[in-house]
Amino acid sequence: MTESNERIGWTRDQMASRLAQDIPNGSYVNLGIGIPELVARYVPKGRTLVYHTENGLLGMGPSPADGEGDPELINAGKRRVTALPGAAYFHHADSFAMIRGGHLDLSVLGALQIAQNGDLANWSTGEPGAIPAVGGAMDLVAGVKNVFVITQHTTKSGAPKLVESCAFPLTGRSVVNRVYTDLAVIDVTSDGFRSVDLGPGVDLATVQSRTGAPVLPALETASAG
Amino acid sequence: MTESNERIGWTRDQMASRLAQDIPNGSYVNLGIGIPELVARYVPKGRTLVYHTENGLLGMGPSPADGEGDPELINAGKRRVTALPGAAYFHHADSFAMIRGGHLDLSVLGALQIAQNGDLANWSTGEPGAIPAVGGAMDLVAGVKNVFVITQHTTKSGAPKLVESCAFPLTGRSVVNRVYTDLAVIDVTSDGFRSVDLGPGVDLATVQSRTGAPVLPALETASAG
Amino acid sequence: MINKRVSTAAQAVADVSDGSSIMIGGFGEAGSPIELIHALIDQGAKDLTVISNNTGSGEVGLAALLKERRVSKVVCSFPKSANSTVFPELYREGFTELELVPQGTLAERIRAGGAGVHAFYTPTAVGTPLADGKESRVFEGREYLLEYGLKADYAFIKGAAADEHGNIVYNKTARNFAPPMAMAAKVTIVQAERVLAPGELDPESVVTPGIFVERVVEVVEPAHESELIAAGASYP
Amino acid sequence: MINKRVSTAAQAVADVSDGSSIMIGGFGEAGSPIELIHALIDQGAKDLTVISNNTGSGEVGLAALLKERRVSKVVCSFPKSANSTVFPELYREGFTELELVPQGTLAERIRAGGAGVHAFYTPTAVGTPLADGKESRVFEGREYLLEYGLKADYAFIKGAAADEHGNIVYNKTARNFAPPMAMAAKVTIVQAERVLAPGELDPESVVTPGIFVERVVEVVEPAHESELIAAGASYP
Repeated sequence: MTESNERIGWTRDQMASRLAQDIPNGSYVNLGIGIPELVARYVPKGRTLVYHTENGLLGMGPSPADGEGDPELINAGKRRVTALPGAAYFHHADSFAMIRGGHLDLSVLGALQIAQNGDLANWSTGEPGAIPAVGGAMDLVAGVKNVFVITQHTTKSGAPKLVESCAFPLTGRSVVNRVYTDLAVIDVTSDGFRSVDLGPGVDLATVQSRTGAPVLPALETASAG
Repeated sequence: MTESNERIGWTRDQMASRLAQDIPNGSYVNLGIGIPELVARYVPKGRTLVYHTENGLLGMGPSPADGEGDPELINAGKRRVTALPGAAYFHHADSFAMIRGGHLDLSVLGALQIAQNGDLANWSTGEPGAIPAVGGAMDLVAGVKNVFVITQHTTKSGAPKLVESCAFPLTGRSVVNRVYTDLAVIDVTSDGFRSVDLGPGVDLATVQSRTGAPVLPALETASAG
Repeated sequence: MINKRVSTAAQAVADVSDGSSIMIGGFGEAGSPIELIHALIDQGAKDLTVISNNTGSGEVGLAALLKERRVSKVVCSFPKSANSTVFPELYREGFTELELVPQGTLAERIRAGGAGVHAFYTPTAVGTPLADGKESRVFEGREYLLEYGLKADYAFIKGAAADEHGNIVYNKTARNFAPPMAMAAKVTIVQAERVLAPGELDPESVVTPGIFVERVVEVVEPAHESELIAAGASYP
Repeated sequence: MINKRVSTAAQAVADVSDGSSIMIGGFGEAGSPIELIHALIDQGAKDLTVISNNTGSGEVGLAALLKERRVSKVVCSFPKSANSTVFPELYREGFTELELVPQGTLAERIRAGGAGVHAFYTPTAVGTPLADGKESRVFEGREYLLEYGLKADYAFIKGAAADEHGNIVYNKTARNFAPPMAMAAKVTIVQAERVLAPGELDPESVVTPGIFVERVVEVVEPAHESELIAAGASYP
């Protein structure tokens, strides 16, 4: 059995759970399609988050049972959802006023690449002939107070997704605050990537070897008192 | 009895009535404070206008009886009004989107001066020490499709209000389409003022003598057929 | 008496001419005015510019209009769908041009067009390929793009209920682009499940005031894209 | 659990510091949050910038705050009232500065501030003294002024009902500036006649979504300016 076959780090659900620990009670949160959606399952007991979906709903609840729900009550991924008590519907100009105006506390997104200065590429591989489609990603990263990326640390072929500078077309410049991968939680700082937390069985050297830019070690946490 | 003591022209109510004849059925109309408000009384039978008040109501109805009504259902003049069936309330940004975006058919305003190129001065005499206050007048003249002014032809001291160029601070540049005075109805054209209609007992020479710029005679109306 | 009701979707769209620009409400299937779009397919206008968040699914509604080769340009934020190859094929062929606009910028440009705001500065898309060729400017140390208001000849939107004055309320997330689009079009056409007499809608709850609406047509049980597709439908 | 309710108007305004900017809703007396303003008078903050359409009537509410010499600047479209000499005197004396803004430009600047739109081009006020010193630009043959988004530290607004999430509905023309102001302030404080549990407001009819609101205080029978004035009241 070689090292590369050993299971280290977090599963997708564990990544989502790790991220969920970092969201303060009462936050207004927009979860992107895919892994980001898993985050809602792992919010610690006692915390209430309010979910925004950019197609026009605050107070979004979970998806209804199959075949239930209203085809006109959907999320940004076009799946049926529900509305919780305290919800409100609004139109797209108002919805993106919330986003652009900095009213949301957190946007959680997937990524193709994240650069050490916080640049994000998550909408296009730039391949010729591909149909370009951007949706609300550029608005979210430009407007929301905190942008967390949740993604596998490398591509399926093992190429780093955390890089010196993005090769793919940007979604936004210097917009990512923190990255949650299967291997680590990494802050984007003015000094570049800095480890915040490592997954089970993961050491900094492993993270560094799979990252395309320097990863600084975690700062020692000041102890209380 | 001298000529100047003879009553010629229209009363304020007749001016309002004359203006009301020119508003097509179904128009969305904003009536300013003062003489413009009288217009609503004289809309010909069979025509329905929808009144907009810029503080946030379409479908405004007449004032309620004294002591009736809601202190929070008021018009732009801060008087209590009513809402008719088919009314809608909205906020100020939406209300002025209607105005600025050209959705209203007609704005009827009072004036201090109107220049022959359509410049309007109606918000300030520019006196030193006066408290400047503009309200929505500049938005209305900049945005509404047609701007009608209703005003006495001259000031109380007999000075012309229709002039070559306004001495008072402007509300808007080249914005007035038509002026209804006690003496005449006058279009603002690319050639300057042009008479459209004369009040009872009024001839063009009288109008001209009380106007600070040339007034062209009415165009002959093309006869049908 | 104000009455903006027209009897049929066909009548409502009868005057659309070749080369018109049309804003079409909807985010995915929510709020898609399918019956108006199908009436437009029947009506025949071509060389259209469509402003809409998506490009439709399957071969009904907006995708069907595209498939009929009636749209020469789309202004859109997300012209992909898991279950439609209609737009991708027209795009690759070069038949239908694409102006890709971030979703929030699209909504704001439409609102600006309706609100008499000629242009505005937004932080969205700075530093991305969608900023190429756009004017930018730094205010207080941050860069913004200058984006222009968008208007159109028509808007096709879907309401839950409307009254004869054109006041509209919507169903849940079907609201999406409809209110700003109603503001930005010369002629706004609404299909509503119920058309009511004036006074039947609460004036506090009206979302789109009637001033923004020119025509209202009752479509009692509107089709849902997903159900049509599940049933294997295509139009015409 | 989200609960933005605070018990008293005094608590709601307790942290306002000297030099703060405050947007105050209301057009005339409709929508004027009198109880919040009176709580602010009691609280003592001074050197305030107030953004509001008017400057109040009589010697209650906003006029009373001005009379207490607590406002160094007003941003306003119509600072006159038939029955108040408070602002005119402070203005002539040079104590309170005035930034006069056309009403629609004021509303749009506030919305822009809340919507992350840094600046926009509007046709309003071109060629007038209120264009003096402003950047202008011609697009397609028409001139526009560049106007900037407005933000504030606080917004004080009045709702008919709110829920604990901060969702608000309004009473008739009391709505006026409140929704855009709620968007543009760091801390939006609402006085509402009823504060409800989440779910008691219809999500289709919410006018201001709770995300724009930080604090909600119940003021069951709010005073009306005209009634206070008719009764000869002044504050404090």
